[in-house]
Amino acid sequence: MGQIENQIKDEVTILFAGDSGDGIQLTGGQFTDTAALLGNDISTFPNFPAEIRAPQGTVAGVSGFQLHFGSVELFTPGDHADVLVVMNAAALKSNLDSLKKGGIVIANIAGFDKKNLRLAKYEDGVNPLNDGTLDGYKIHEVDVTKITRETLKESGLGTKVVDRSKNMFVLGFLYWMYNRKLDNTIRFLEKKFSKKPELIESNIAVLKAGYYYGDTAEAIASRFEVKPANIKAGTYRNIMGNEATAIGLIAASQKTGLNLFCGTYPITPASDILHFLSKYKNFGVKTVQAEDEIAGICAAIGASFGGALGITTSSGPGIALKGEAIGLANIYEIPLVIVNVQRGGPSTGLPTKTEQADLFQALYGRNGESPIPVIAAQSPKDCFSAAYEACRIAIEHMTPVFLLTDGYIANGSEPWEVIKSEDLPDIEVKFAEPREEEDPAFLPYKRNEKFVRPWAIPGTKGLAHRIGGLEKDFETGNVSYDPENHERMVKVRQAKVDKIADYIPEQALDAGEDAGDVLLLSWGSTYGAVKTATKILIDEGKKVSHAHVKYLNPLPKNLGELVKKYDKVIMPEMNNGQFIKIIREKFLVDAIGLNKIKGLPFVTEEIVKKVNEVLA
Amino acid sequence: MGQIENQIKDEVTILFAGDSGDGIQLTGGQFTDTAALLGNDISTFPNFPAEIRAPQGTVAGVSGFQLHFGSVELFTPGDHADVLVVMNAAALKSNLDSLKKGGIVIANIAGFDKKNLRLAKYEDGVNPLNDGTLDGYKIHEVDVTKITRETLKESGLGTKVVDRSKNMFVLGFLYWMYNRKLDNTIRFLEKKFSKKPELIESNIAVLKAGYYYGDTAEAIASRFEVKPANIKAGTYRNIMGNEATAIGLIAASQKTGLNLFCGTYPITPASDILHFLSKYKNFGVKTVQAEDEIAGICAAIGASFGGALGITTSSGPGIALKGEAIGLANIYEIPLVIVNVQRGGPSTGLPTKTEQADLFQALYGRNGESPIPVIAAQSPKDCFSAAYEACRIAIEHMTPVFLLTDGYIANGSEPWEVIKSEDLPDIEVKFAEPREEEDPAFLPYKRNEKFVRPWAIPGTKGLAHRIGGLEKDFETGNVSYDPENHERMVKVRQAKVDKIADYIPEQALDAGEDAGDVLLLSWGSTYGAVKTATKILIDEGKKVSHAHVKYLNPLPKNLGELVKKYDKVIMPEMNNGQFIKIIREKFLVDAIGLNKIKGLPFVTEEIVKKVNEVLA
Amino acid sequence: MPEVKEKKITAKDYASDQDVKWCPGCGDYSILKQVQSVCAELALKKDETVFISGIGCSSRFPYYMDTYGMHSIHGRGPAFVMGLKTARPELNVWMITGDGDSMSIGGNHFIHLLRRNVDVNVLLFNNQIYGLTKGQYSPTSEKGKVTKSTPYGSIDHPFNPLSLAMGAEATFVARTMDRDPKHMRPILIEGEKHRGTSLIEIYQNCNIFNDGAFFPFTEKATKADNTIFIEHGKALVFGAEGEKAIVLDGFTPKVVSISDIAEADLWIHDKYDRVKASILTRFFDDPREEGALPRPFGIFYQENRSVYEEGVTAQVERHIEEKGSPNLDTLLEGPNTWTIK
Amino acid sequence: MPEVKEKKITAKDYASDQDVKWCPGCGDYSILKQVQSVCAELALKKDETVFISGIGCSSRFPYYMDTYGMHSIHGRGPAFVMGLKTARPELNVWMITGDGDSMSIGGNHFIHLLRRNVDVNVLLFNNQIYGLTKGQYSPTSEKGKVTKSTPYGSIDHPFNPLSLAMGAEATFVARTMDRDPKHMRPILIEGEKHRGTSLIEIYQNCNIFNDGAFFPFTEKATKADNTIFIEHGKALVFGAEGEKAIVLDGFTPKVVSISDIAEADLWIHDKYDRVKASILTRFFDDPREEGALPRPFGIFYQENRSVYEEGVTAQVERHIEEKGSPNLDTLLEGPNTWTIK
Ligand SMILES: Cc1ncc(C[n+]2csc(CCOP(=O)(O)OP(=O)(O)O)c2C)c(N)n1
Ligand SMILES: Cc1ncc(C[n+]2csc(CCOP(=O)(O)OP(=O)(O)O)c2C)c(N)n1
Ligand code: SF4
Ligand code: SF4
Ligand SMILES: [Mg+2]
Ligand SMILES: [Mg+2]
Repeated sequence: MGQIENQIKDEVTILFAGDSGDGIQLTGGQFTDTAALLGNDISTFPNFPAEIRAPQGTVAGVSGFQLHFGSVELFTPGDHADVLVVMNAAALKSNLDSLKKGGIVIANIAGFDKKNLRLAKYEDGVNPLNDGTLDGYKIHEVDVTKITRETLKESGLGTKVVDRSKNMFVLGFLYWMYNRKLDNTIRFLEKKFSKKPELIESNIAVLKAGYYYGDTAEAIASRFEVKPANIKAGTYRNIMGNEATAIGLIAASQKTGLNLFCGTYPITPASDILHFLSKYKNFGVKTVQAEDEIAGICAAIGASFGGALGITTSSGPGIALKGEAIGLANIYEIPLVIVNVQRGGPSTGLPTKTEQADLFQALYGRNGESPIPVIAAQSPKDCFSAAYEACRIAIEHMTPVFLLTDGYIANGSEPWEVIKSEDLPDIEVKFAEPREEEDPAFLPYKRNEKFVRPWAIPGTKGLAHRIGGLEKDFETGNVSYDPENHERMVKVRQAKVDKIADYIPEQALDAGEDAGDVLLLSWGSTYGAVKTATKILIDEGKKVSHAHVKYLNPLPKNLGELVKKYDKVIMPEMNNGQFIKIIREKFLVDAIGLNKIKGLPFVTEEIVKKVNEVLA
Repeated sequence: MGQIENQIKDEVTILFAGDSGDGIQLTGGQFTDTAALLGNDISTFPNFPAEIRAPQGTVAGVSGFQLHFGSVELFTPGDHADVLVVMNAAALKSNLDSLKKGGIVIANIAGFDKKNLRLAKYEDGVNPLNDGTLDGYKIHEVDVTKITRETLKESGLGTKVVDRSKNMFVLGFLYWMYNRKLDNTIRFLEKKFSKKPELIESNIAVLKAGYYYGDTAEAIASRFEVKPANIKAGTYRNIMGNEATAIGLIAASQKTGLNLFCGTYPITPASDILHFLSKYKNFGVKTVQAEDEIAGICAAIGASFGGALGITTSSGPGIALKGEAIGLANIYEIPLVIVNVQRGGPSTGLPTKTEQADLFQALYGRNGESPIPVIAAQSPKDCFSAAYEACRIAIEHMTPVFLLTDGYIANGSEPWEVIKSEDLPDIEVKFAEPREEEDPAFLPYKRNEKFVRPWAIPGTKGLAHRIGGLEKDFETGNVSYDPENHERMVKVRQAKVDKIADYIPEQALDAGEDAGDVLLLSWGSTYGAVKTATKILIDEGKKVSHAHVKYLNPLPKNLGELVKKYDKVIMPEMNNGQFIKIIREKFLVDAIGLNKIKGLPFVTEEIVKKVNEVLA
Repeated sequence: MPEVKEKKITAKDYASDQDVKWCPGCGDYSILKQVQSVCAELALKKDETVFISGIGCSSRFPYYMDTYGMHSIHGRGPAFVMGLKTARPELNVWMITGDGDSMSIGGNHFIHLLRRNVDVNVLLFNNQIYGLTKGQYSPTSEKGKVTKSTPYGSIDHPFNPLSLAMGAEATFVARTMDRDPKHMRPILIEGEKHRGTSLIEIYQNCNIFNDGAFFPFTEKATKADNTIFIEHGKALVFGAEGEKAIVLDGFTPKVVSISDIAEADLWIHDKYDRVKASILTRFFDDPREEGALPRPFGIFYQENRSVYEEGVTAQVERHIEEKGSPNLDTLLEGPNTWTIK
Repeated sequence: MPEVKEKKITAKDYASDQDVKWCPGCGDYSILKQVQSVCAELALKKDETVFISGIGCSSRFPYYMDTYGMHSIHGRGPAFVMGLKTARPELNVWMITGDGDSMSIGGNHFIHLLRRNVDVNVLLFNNQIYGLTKGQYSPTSEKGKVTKSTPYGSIDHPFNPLSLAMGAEATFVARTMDRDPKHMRPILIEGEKHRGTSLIEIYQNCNIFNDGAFFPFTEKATKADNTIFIEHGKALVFGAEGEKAIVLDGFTPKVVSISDIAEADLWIHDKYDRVKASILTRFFDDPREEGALPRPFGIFYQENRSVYEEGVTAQVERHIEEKGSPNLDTLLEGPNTWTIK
């Protein structure tokens, strides 16, 4: 057979799919790390089933990991896969849609036996590998299970253990396909199994078997090379969104010298923030897994009252429970960061899927006039700066702050240029000073030029004072039922939040001219897809610009001016239209929504298509 | 002295004020009933202190009852009082602002002794009765306490008991002033004290003493007469808002034959709905005072699942706790009425004061896309029809429905023409029919032309099915993680709510031409003040119209068209601007807000003033 | 005339058409099977039976029963039960909950359900872990437990669910385990028969995140020495050969060799005795510790107390008797009217 | 050199400048007075003391103390306490709650506080009614109670707060009453000394909505026969002349005449004995009933168990010892980096 061709590619998307038990996430993670270390730009998107271990072999049990890597800058995990790796029939069934026309399928044929076909609910006698389903794709079948077992037949390990390493075969094979070295993964295996040397050996053996299989099997005509990306010089690491959020919070606490206190309750997809934070006790981080979300936030408020940096994390249904306490934090005027890793709703909804439908809940989900700043992260690494910035605003403006991320970026990962602690922006913390008896009375609600009241913590001499949820006097903070005072307080709480606009950057364009036919106005995790789409449209010569809003409340001061310079404003959101309502209301522009509510992120082409429709 | 004049008045506002323990609410209530029985139109506004019994004599402890009665139609309890009755110095201090220039003050001088002046925080030696404070008013001083004691000195009753009847003196005196008969109150006393005949006697004696005092004391120059109002012939009763809500709910349950189940938790100012409902057990009404608001709503959902009419009632902070469960009811698609008697916020806020700041909470206060119909009541009696209509929509459209009232109309009262049960609109209830084994499978989420799914209650043969908070398949209702299905479900839940617009009346004008300079667009309890203001403005020749929106979600289909016909749209709200955001966003009109956030209802002149400013 | 025999109902008839999606090997399967089989044994009417749950792996249970069902929100199951039973007292209601669902977020509803004594069978699947959210510790996890959220070990002193239930006025308190279906069945049946809230704690193995938490009690090698099966009217004896017994030394329970004591001195289990039942719920030692008391399984306590929803219904009925049938027109009219002509 | 004597701190020093706004005659006044006076007696530092409450009449308490304070939201006091104490273990924290606040909406936080054993003094003002919302029944109201929300009498079986606390792993359980300041003071002091959650239930008269609920225990004519004051190491005797005693007949407590029994047979109160303390919490009869057991007042139970926030702090400290001081740059860098040139 012919020689193996070596094709150079700018970017490649691989989608690994298999049973929850197949080690798909680990495989994807390893390939990601290796690609990153080689200097590719990367973007990943894991996709979990809702069940812990849904019955093996079924569509419900399929776990996926999509990885986009390239020698060019990337902002999404890829619209469609170039290569789809499937460990069983169910994985093929549920992921074939995501494969590019003409793409490569690598199928573990052991996963297409009668039993697996039945579990995947193919009709009797039908096998997608040979019934024409895959016409137009390049199929490569391997009996991964068999080869793995053969590789390890001398190892003395049980079948169960042996079978568990079959993901290494796939990984080795893909390393071969994409001209990668094995050392990073070998190092990883050595560390992971340091206490079980027999597993180091066996896994490396299978990894190599996969690699050599590429060399010897003659079925694959091409290998591919993806050169290092031409990205800014510097030191990089790979980071997941939830991890970035956790690190951002810790960084803010370290930078300010405040102890971090996180009061929370587990919920998908936010739990990992707790898991990360709870590891860093030596940073003075205290995490409390409370009895419920209400206790979590109330504990965080209690800690903030005591002078800690109070944090609470959750997802939609848990945030719903916090509404009353958020109102209290609002009237207490105390620092607090509320992280909502959004997921599909309403109600329990789609716990493992992504969505942006909790913006209104953040803005309005409690009784009375209770304005709260809202910041949204735009990508896995941006979770760091968004979290850090949320802390800054909470502390400097004495207010609860909402940080919105979502399942997509929380579990996704991308390279992140390592930042030095000294390069982090300053955050000003000032506790109220002790007071002697002869000093004038302490006024806990007297405001500074930012309309911010003092943070007076227990243990400070002479500042004993009481705060509560009843309306309070404008300066003393004592309970006040006075009608004029109430209106004044409602207005000043609003003014305090509005004033933050003076302390955040003006809205910049991400791409395009500062006037034109279409402005794509996005927020949150749609960033990558919209950015990529804008690039395509501009390259096509369209007069399209892109602005991405990070500060959802208060809005950047120049935003109204900015949006009015375009003929049309298109607002992609993974919800039924929320931020668009704010823009329409505030600026009276007839913005057009582009809404996707499928528990999945936008793909670039959906955005390109919409813009072209509007332009037509 | 000269003869006592008898003036005819179209309308009069009396404000009774005194200590919480002074029987102010009872006095006001009696005068109201008597005026109503005579055929006056009336409107009342009680105003309680936040404490149960704040220290006697202090401003914090003042309780007020404002009563507006007239021979013309009335829609508010009056902007300013013609007569202010004060039982002590604190009552004068905190209510003088509400008295018309030149109005009458009736003061119990026993309440202006040194102790009371001090408690009311007047400076030493200052007495507002004689320091010029009341210049320009007509003052009438009576030593109510002394006369009461003298009247009853032979009664053998203790001083405490005697003093408690001093409100009857005031009532008697006002009956005299306004030419009223005593019989209604005498009948009331006979009933109230049927088990303590000595109290019947003593109270009647003091009541009469007050009346005769008017006859004999020569200080008051005029008596007044307010003729019966020229209102529609019919049988009337007096009704408070919370009572009207309760009766509306019971009426809907009786009319449909569904049992009423109310799961709730006490909170001011909503508790009275529970108190009323719990009395009507013979109507099959079951009330559960649950352990908290969450349990209250969940119990109501459970009852609805069982085929009852599930209701939950609360106020702002309690509603905040219900967000997660409301989301569940939304995805369950099950009838449920959520009553929010709004009060001053945020947080605990001003529990006994009124506000309209929970509209956004009703619309958006939960995670995910979770649209819910919202109806607002406009006056005490309108609470009946709004509650009834909320039940109709909940049942016919299988959805949770928000009913918004507020502290102002919940505690206020007005006459209400008695409606016959047969005249109540029909409400269609259809439980899904039993199914035999051979019948096609039951599809719990299959929708009718209104996009409404069947209500299949336990105990029905062959309809066993499961519902849950996870996203469900479009027809079977089984758990579905399918991306397309999710989007379809989000859209159809929205479409179902939007569709309700086909089953509600189009928006009508309350007054004015169907185009013009200004449209006053109001909702909820501002109705009376806006209506009265509009009348004044139209009488002045201004091109002003008034539309009052009862259905806040979905909006009446013609509303957009309607608002666009006016040069300016002014939207009065007792919040910092909420409904206005909806109108601006939906119709892109530059509506102007008129906002009052003082825990108090609008007075007419505030609205007139604003319109004149805008017109200027 | 020959009797027409109805087709005998079987456990399978209670299985819904949905695929069961717990992890292979999960203890939940065994409980599902026993419940279905008990339903068949008691021939419960599918159309009049409702399973209600909160959120958690265990709380997926209702989807697998071919009865009416509500999978609700986390921790609030008892409130849905209370509402449904109050509205429809004639229904047969079961509640499924986990240790996180009932002891953590739902603790308050749980204790209020018990004090109200709503007539429902509560199956508390205790796996001492949060399964569905992938392995955080729960309020029943032992102190020091290393989990995803407690990488250096948990600090909280755990609840003893049955002891808490006793303090919360429970009227039926029992414990069984996933791996002993023969023991589970009669407990389920007694629970179903009890009028009021029947609390049945079921030790359930989560083989993914907390495998073996109960092995000392469930596995052959250790079971006999670490467990004691209590039955009303029977002595507290245990051990492979029934060779050990529990006696009270004052108020302190002690393990003795059965040969060392007179029959009259044996502790005879009396499920109606609150104090003794309370002591039994306090048999809660770590089985790995020296001198640990065996863990009891069976019905600890039972009390006959009025049922909440019956009280509500009785009040409605009494009120109708006293006040007569409702007349909507009278209500609409109110106590005081006047007429304008 | 003469010692400079500091001005002696008095109860008044702990009073804030706010007017106290409870109803005249409310039992809350007496409790406020005792707390202020105990603060003075123990010379608690105002600047290091925090009073935290939920919502209710009783929960207005912090406004009246010249210390730091949080009036929070209904039922959630324990969570604020847990957060504050975990962040700042050195502070002296008191929690004020009502029977609605702690037993109804806040029941879950309450029991979790107890099991975690956060070091806080919890004063539970039990007036068996919702005061602030003007008179609905509470979870401690007796069955059949007629209130605004139960015009035909309540149906729910009430909680026994101390029994619930025992079931929830409380480490300090006591009861006192508003009308016996002499009894209240030492209990408050003992509670303050206890390390862990000190639960002190205080019977408090709401003279507006539930006047006299505790008169059988608090008023002279009936007090002696209806109450028993328990003290560690002392016999359970009561009655105007100390003429009656409690003994246990098996597990059943009985009232006997002191002259009828030998001293050795007296029940000596042992606050460290969980079983006996549990039995004592079950002395919960309606005093108007024939043969009612007297209601105990005093410290029922005390246990020395590790304190939650200390565990958290210890873990942090141990971790710093093991891993060294935090280095933010290392954290930012993560385990794996690569460099692009
Ligand atoms: C309001 C809310 N908070 C948190 C969650 C996330 N959550 C789902 S199940 C669960 C705990 C499950 O533990 P358990 O009740 O013991 O059930 P198991 O899975 O172990 O059977 C949590 C925290 C949720 N679904 N809703
Ligand atoms: C979330 C919420 N629900 C309800 C209320 C209304 N509320 C205030 S205090 C209270 C109960 C008070 O009873 P208790 O705790 O016994 O205190 P007390 O007034 O008797 O001292 C209630 C229901 C509230 N403020 N917040
Ligand atoms: S995670 Fe544990 S409890 Fe949940 S299904 Fe799997 S084994 Fe069962
Ligand atoms: S209502 Fe009762 S508890 Fe509240 S302040 Fe008045 S007397 Fe005290
Ligand atoms: Mg569990
Ligand atoms: Mg109370």
